[in-house]
Amino acid sequence: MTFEQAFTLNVPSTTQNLALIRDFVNRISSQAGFDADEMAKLELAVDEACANVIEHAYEGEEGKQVMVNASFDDEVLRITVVDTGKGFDPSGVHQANLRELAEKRRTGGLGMRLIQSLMDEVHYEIGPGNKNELQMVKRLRKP
Amino acid sequence: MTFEQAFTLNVPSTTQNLALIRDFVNRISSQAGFDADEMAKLELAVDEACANVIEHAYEGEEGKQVMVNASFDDEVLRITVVDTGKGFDPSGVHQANLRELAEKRRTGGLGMRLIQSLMDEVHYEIGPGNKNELQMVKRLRKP
Amino acid sequence: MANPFSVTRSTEQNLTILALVGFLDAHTAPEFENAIQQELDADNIRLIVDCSKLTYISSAGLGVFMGFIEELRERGGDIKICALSPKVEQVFEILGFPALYDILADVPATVQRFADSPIKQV
Amino acid sequence: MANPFSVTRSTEQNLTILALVGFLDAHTAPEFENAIQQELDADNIRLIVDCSKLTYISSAGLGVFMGFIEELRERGGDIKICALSPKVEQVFEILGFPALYDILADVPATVQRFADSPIKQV
Ligand SMILES: Nc1ncnc2c1ncn2[C@@H]1O[C@H](COP(=O)(O)OP(=O)(O)O)[C@@H](O)[C@H]1O
Ligand SMILES: Nc1ncnc2c1ncn2[C@@H]1O[C@H](COP(=O)(O)OP(=O)(O)O)[C@@H](O)[C@H]1O
Repeated sequence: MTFEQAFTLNVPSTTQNLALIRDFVNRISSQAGFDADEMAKLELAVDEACANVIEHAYEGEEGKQVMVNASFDDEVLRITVVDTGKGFDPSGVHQANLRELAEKRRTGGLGMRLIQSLMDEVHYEIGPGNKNELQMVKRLRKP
Repeated sequence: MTFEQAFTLNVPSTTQNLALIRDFVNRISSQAGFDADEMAKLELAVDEACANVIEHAYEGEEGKQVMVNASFDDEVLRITVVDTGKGFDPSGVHQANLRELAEKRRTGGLGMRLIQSLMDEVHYEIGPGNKNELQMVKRLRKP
Repeated sequence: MANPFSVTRSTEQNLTILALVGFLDAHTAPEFENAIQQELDADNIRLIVDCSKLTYISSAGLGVFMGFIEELRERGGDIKICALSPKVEQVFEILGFPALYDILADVPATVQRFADSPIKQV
Repeated sequence: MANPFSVTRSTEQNLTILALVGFLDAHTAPEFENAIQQELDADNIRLIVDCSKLTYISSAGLGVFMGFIEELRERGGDIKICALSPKVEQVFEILGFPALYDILADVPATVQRFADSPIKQV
């Protein structure tokens, strides 16, 4: 293709919409040329990012919006998840290991680690209450 | 639910994206509470509207954007398809009957009629080259 | 995830059966159009379109039926349609296709109809 | 179109088998959490989670396993997992679950593991 393909999805901040978001990502990553294995990774990374927005940035408030921007060309797929919620300092999040989490009976703390290992690049731009962005990049491997 | 649920989808103007658009509509109409039969009608009406944008408003040019807005409450689902293409005068479109179309070997001319019969309300706001909107409404039938 | 559509061809007596599978929309209609055009080019003018595995149809798909029906009938052939799912059938009915096309329950019934009435009288 | 998820319960010997079907994400995880909590409340502490029909899992689903494992083991029980599809297995592996949980090929192998090693040594 000769120009960049750009897509946007905006949905209310409820976990019910995660399925819609995954459909959206799957359609796009398939068009971009990722194989089934990479598509599964992209789907999961974006699900995790959006679940965090719903649960943490908006603290469960359902009247807010989650925005997902996606664009791809021959080389990369870029996906950005945008919220207007409270924001946070990603570098301040303690990455506990699995055993620690189990000992503390924590049901959470796995999402950000997943995103990191599923994507090639992950970058946060935080503007609390205004605009918080999680930018993710996955490169297309040439066959 | 107590507040309106609002969704937006923006995709490049290619027929390949009609499948993504149908997924989007199906997820939303299911959430809004439509049954399978009504979901099929909504899916088809929006497909027709977007196919017309891609084919006619943008005349096949692929670098443009098709926008679909959807919102629902307890009573209605509103879907608006927006383009920035050439626009047209909907009242000037001759609604040929099926036999006429067949005789002229026309493969088209059925989409707008479908939209009219599938939706409860259909309204065009045309602003050529700027913003053309096709607003469609379907009411939820109370069980 | 690419919305699949395909046309499978088979023959029975002097009839060509085109079985549609998947989603027939503005994106995939050209494939169906090509399939019918090839039959015309090969002088196969008695076509059965088997829709038993057709999941979805939009007006772009319906338009393909429209574009060929006059020529086929002028040449002594016909397109007869069968095995519509309720979802797909609803679209044919909204647009009044049953007045213009023979629409049957399944392939055997359609083969029989070709024997009884090679061209639908409209 | 609602993304389906369900938990089906059965028993074998003194073991409870919870079979997960469909999509386990932040929306459906509470249902899985409730299912395990009910087992704990009823003193059923030897749980097999059969994932043969689990299509998708995100960290919210994985967190449910995490939240109960310590208590179950303290009480002499365990959660053992089986029949992961390759897609789901990949997620368990990225997060290092095989170090913390017995993950087996199918239900019979998991029943056998409970006989051989009631609690995984970690
Ligand atoms: N988008 C976000 N907005 C605000 N806080 C966040 C966001 N994403 C993550 N966090 C914070 O980082 C922590 C770790 O996130 P994560 O690894 O995804 O685990 P979990 O969401 O299960 O707690 C969260 O508990 C939360 O405090
Ligand atoms: N969104 C649109 N922008 C510009 N022209 C349109 C649009 N929608 C419909 N039209 C015009 O109306 C005609 C009838 O449309 P329709 O009934 O959908 O049939 P078809 O698209 O198959 O021609 C089209 O051929 C086109 O000229």
